Amino acid sequence: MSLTLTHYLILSVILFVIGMIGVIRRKNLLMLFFATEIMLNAANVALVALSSYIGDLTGQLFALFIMAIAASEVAVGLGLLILVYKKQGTLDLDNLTLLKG
Amino acid sequence: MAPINPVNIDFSSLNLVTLAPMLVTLIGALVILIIDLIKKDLDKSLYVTLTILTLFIAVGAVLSLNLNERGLFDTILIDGVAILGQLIILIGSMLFIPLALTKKRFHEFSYPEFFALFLFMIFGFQFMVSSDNLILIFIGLETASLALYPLIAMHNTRASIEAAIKYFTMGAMAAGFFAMGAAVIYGVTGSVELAVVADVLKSRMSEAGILIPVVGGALLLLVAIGFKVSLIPFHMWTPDVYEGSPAPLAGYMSIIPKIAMMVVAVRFFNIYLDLDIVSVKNLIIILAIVTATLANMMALVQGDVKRMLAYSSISHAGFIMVALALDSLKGYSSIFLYYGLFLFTNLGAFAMLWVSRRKAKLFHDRFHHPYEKFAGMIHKAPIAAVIMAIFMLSLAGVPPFSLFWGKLYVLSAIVDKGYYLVALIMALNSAIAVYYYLKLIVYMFLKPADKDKEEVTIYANRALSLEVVIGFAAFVTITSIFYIEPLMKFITDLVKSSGLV
Amino acid sequence: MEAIAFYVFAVLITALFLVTVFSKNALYAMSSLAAGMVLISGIFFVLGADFLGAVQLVVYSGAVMALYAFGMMFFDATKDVKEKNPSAKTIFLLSGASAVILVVIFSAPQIGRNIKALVTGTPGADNPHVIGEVLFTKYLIPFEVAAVMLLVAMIAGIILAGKKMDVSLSESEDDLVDEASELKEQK
Amino acid sequence: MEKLLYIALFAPLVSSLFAAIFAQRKKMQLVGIVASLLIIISFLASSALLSHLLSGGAVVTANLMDWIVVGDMDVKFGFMVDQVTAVMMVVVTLVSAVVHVYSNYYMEHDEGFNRFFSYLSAFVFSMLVLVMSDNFLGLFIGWEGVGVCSWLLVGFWYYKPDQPREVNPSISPSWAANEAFIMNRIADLGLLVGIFILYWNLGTLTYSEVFANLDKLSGGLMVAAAIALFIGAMGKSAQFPLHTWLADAMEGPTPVSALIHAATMVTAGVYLVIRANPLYSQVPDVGYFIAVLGTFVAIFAASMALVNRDLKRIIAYSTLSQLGYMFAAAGLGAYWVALFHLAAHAFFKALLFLGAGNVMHAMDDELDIFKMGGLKKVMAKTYLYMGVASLALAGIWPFAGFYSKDTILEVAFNEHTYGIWFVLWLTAGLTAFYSFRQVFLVFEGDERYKKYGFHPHEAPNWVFIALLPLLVLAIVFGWWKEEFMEFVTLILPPYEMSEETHHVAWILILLTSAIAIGGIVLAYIKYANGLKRDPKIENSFIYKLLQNQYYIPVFYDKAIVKPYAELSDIAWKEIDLEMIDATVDGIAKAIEVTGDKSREIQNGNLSTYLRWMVAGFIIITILAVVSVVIK
Amino acid sequence: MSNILTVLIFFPLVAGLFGFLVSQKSIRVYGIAVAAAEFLLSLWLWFSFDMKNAGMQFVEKINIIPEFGISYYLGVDGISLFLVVMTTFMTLIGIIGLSIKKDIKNMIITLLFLEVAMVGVFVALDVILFYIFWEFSLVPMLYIIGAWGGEKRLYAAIKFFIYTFAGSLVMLVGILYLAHLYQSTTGEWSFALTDWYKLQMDLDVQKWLFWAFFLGFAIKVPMFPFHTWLPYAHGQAPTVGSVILAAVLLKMGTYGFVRFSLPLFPDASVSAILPIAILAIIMIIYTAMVAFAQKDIKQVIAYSSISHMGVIVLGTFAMNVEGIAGSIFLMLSHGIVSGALFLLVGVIYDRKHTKLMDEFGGLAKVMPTYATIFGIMTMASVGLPLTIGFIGEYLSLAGFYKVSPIMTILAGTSIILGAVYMLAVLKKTFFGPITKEENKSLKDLNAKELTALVPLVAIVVWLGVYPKPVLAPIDTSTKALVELMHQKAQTKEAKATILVSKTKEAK
Repeated sequence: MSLTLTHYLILSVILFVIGMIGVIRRKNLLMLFFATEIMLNAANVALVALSSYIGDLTGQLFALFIMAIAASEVAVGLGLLILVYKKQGTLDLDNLTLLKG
Repeated sequence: MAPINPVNIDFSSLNLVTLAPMLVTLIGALVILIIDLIKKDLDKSLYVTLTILTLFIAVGAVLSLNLNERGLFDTILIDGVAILGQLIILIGSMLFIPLALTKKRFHEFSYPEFFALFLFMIFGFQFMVSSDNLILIFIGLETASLALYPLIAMHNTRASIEAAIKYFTMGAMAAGFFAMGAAVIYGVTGSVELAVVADVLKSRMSEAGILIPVVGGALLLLVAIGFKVSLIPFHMWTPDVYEGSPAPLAGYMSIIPKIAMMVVAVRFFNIYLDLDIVSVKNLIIILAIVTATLANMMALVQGDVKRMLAYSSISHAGFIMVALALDSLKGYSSIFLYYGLFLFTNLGAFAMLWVSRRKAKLFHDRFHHPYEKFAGMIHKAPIAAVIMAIFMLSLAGVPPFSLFWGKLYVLSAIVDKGYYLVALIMALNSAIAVYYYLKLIVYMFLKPADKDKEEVTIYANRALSLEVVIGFAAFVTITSIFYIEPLMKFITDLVKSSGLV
Repeated sequence: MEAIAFYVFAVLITALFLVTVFSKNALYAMSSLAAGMVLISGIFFVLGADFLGAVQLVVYSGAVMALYAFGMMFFDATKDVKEKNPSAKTIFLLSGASAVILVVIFSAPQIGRNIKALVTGTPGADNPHVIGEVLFTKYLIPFEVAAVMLLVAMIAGIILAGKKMDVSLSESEDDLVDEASELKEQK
Repeated sequence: MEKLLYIALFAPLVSSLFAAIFAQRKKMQLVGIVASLLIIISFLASSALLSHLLSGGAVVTANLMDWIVVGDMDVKFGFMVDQVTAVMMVVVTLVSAVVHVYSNYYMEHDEGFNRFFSYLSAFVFSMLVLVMSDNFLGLFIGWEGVGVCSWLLVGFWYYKPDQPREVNPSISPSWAANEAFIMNRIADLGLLVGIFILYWNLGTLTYSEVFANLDKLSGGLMVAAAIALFIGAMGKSAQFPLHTWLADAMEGPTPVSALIHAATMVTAGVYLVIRANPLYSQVPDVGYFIAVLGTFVAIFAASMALVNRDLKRIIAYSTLSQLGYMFAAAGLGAYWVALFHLAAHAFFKALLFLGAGNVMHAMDDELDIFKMGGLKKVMAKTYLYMGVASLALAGIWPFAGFYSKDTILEVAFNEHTYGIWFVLWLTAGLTAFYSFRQVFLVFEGDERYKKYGFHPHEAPNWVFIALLPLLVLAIVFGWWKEEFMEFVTLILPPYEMSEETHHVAWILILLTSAIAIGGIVLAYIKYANGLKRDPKIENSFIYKLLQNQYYIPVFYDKAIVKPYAELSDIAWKEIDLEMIDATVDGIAKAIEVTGDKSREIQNGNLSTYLRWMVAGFIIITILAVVSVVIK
Repeated sequence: MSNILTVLIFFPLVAGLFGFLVSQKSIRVYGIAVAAAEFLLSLWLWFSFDMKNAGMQFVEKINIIPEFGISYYLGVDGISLFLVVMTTFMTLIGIIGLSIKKDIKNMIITLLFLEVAMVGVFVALDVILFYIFWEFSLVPMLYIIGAWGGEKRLYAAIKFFIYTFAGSLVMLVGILYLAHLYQSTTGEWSFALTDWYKLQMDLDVQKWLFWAFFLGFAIKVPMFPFHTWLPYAHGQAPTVGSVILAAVLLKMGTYGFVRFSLPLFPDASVSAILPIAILAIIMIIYTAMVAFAQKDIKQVIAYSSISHMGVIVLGTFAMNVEGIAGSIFLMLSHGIVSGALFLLVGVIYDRKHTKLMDEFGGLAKVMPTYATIFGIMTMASVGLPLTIGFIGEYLSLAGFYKVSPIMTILAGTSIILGAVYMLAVLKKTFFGPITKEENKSLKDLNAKELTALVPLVAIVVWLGVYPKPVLAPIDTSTKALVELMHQKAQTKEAKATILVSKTKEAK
């Protein structure tokens, strides 16, 4: 049984779904952000695998930029989290329900 | 190890001029940052004017661009749609930024960085609309979004921080979908450049089962696009974020990020529509109908004007989305016409709310702009009431105000393509919508103010620059009949040159 | 060989990320996330994307995890988090359905086949070389924009976490703010 | 001649407008005088026109101006005075003139004196338009105009309150006025439909053109047109079942009853049938139906008059009954006879009413004849006038009624419609009986009025002089039967009795006279010596039935008026508010509820939002798949 | 003055804007002066109108959006001429009769703006322009009802606005489709009505479009069962609002039928006769009954308006000159009469602040002039010959008789039922004894009210006796209209039903 592209892609899907589960399950914002990282990484796996199988570099570059995006998101996200924590004293998103309806 | 060949690139082939508008905004942002570094405690009016000047130059740069040029290794694409997108973005931003000069002081405007971030955000949007490369689009999108989140949070109220968090989190998830979608597209075509994608797809359409990944990629991307242009059910951040943001920013968000994403959507879905992939087309139409209708109904029951306007802008987005699915010149043109007109009217309406903003919430525990606040406005501030009413009527699509023309063109485009039922539903949606717009008019004109609040002035935040913006917006809204013809011609020519149809 | 590496990595990554997603302890979650990220770079190496593997290691295990760790110290997240997680049924349903859809999409045989490679760089050059080549030609502009993005993120992070956000101008009346700043100056 | 025509037509209008100027002022004698003079002028002009025609002059026509000119419809204010019109004009203006003069007396203490003359003159104008028009739509103007004037005049004392039917069978003047107007409107619809039929099939509404082209009408259409027009006539002439308004209309001032509800307006229906004789001659079946209905009404109304105690209502029923005679004649094709009876009836019935007016005036508007009696002592002249009129009505030789009524009976016999003849003959007896029952109860017998504290007085002499023309005509008009026939048959179809009828004519006359005299004698026996009430008879079913007008008004009330009101209420409350409007509001409500429900998903919790995003992805996938599958 | 129509439209607009400068105290006189000037302008239009010419006159055409075929295109013919004159006249009368004290300045300016929209609707020949005025007319009316109305004024105002707005949006889709059709047939965009008249359409298309337009117009008319907004609007509106609403705004709907539905879709119109006639008959009978059940005088008149509008609709769909011309005339007469009746109701409402009939009785004694004018208007309302009300009603019914005698008889019950409810009003309000002490001191009409009412009485009588000056141009243009329809008709049935001149053949 040789390894095919599909294997990698399925791995990517699995990781993506795991990330998604984290995003929709987590109530702690910090840990929710972990899950978003997983989702982006899943995409990276797919892109790199595709890139490698096609022999085209675009996928790898895409993944590279996604990493940059992920890093930036972390910075901004953490800034927001610190702000929330300072103001509310908690990171639980169940406490963020002022705006609704 | 293989030797690295020197890369020789003809400088003129880069076509650097295509980058000019973006460079202008970038330089503007950097200048602001540098000025801040050199001297603190400069007044915000300086930054406002600097920003406007930057944008002004950027508009000039956009207008001097040549049509249908690519630059910088084909990552930049300046076609008609890109120019239209950039113009709307820049003009909208120019209209927005004077709103910082309010009577009251609000937190965000005390940062010079606010203006820098604002320009960075525009920079991001500019790349989104001026590229057909998914990577650049994605980076532009994230640059803009990551600048936008702090802009919201910097208002520094509980609501604004909550709004920023919600927007950010959902945005992160949408980014994940975007990346996955792009991966699928890349997997099927080997490219992330939409022009190439279109060509490859065309040649592969005959393969059996090709539709599964092709449509699947579109679905994943649609989540990200739907999130940004707030299509139901990806809209849920919209009302909360608008409510949490200061009014002008909410108004701004109802247009500029949406038009940027709309341009991407036009570029992307155009491939599908050209290939005659019915499921995507139907999907867009269904989503548009649901968005327009359901958002309308939810707007109906709101107690806060800003929240109502948030839902109404969702509904408007749904309305325009139909035009996207038509794949006709008129359809695409009317998207830009509609947004161009919507820009003034909606931003005007939000600016009216902004003028009435005060720090304490006198009228409601939670809302800054509950309907009750505007009761008896015709007596307190008659001209303002009339202008607000005009904005509302325009949003409702009552002729002869500007959005009527937008509505007319969109509906006409729908009818031209034979979607009579869709046109009918969309038209009737306006009838639902008119109720909540009227509600505000009713409060302003027909209901007396609360006894104990009769003396409370509505316009706590009034300032000249706000009045100028509102006046200009009102002027544009009222006199639409005189410029629709050249405007539409301008738009149509540009759209036509983009080769979408 | 490649297959074994793949399966080992895949199983480990999946397991680690599951821990990240389900663990009640933020520290565990973060640690497993970091470990998973490191292992993903292994996948990249397996796929021959050496450069990316390296970047992955640097960016995630280095930068991202450092940031998170820093943040966690701030939040005092050593103790278990209490979450009122929504019913497992909904999550299972949503994620299950999404998984099925995504698997169908990604396992389509057309993906990755019959595709002409468009961006290859100098043939025969090793991975970091070609990446560099393409990055600084074709993807020069995205690269620059990404730089701006990082700048934006930096500014945003600084502002949002900054002290100036502690007192909100938007919520206190102007005259009070003025008084406060006057007092400050006098001191 | 045209000038005369216009003078005759417009003098009453001028009179009306003149009076209208002062309508809200206090009584001005001048108004009464001017109005009366103008009506007399109109009468003189009419007479001049009549004499013009009598002397063999041509039919006078005049076109005032265009009225409705649309499409192919070209209706002018066109007038025409031919023999029939001239007779009608003279009758109308004569009676009107008398009534106007009389009203100066009758209304002398009424605060609405000026207003009254305005209305009354307006009526005369409308009536003249009705008879003088040369087309159906012009006739319709007058037709509606007299209806309105009748409405105004019946409701003249509008301020009187409503009373239960048991106290006042007419409820109130305003009620009676409305009833009259609405019932007439029902019939007017018929007339209008008749006009439509004629217009669409003949393209014109002018009499001469319509009648010249009648052969273009198919048989069915002709019947339809005849019936439709007759329905119009039924309303105006109060034929069964649209008769109830006439008795109730007695709520108006007595001169009004005399002029409108006896002499002129109610005969408009007969006039219409006479005018449309070319049409009715072509459809004998319809004619026969008219005759039968007329005959029925004759006896039906007479029967109600037998037991009534109301001075004016008795006369009103007799009017109804006599109108039945006229229709019987017209229906049988004897148009000139109908016209003859119409004219004769106008004179003696107006006289009778005006006499009754004197009595009422004397009795402070008391109408119950049981409360009168023995008035001949104070009101001898009135007794004489009313007596003559009653004799004429009863058809006693040599009074006018004798000639006209007898001729009708002859016609009925001549047509071999013996049933009709018999009923009419019987009615003649009843007529004589109730007329004289009334006369005797009022003027003869014990002076019951004293018991009720009345102080009757006779009217001034000039009133009787004013009534003299009517008195004279009630006596002598019948003598001109032959001349009349010759004159009007210039345009009306001649009606010749068969030989056979000629032979038995004298028997018929005898029979009729006998039953009439019998009636009078019976009345004399029963009532001349005072009122003897027999509770057994009065409580009998038939008596009650007759007294309550066969319970028809009650029936209308219960079967039409009340259900209509109830149905209207249901239509408003149950259908309009509860169903139609509720549906509209329900749609709005449903939209709002949907909005309210769907915003519940917007619960503010980020987790929910994120889950919806995932769900959204699933949903759009399903939608995409479905839209492919469906296709 | 060939651009008189532009002047007619924009003079009130300019005057309204200048009105803001006039002080509250003097605004009334200003309003009357402006409205009078406008009325005189419309009279000028009438007098310089060529009665012989059946086509459009005073045509102005300026392209606004040539690419999309939208133009500023105005013109009048005999059909619209008098609607314009009536609009300016009733606005004048309404302003003269104004009895409002609160915010009178806003009221007068609003009325002037409303006049702009109303005149615009009747003279616009470009469909988009028509639609603009059509929609815009809602706004001032919303304000009038909402600001000066009764207790439930907000509900009434919003209901009025949304209901009519919804209907016209459906029409808008129809308009756009028609434009598309025109474009695909001729290759050019045009919204000019006169261009559209030339368009031949398939039967199916016609039917869909017909019903789309129908909905827009029917709600405005308002036809059963879309009528429920009207009683609320009338019930809550101030007097002048009701006057304008009944006199002019409702006519827009029936005008739409004549101007759009019939000539654009002759075949569909013919095939729709039956359902529309049934609706119209229900309207006539049913609303007459509902009117009878009302306790509030104004509601009676409101429902009676619906009933009369039923006759107008019926006449319109008679498809012959008599019927259509009659219905147009009836539009005018109903405008005058119902306007006058609403003014009259306003008179007692001003005095007693109630419109319930039970509160009155015997008013004829204390307010004789008032009672007289009310009586005259009642008679006009029930269609007495020689009043303005008769001619239109008669012609409409006569016209429809050609289509269906039975239905005409059913519809003809309007003359009976109309009398029933109107006379009931008279009886309850004016007749009988005065039961309420406070009514004994009610004042009769004052000079202001007389100034508003007497001209109406004069017109009622004048046009009842001599309608020719009005009827002749209507006739001319209607003939042309019917001719056009006849020419355009494709089906045999339609050809047979649309009668240019039937009786001439009979002769």
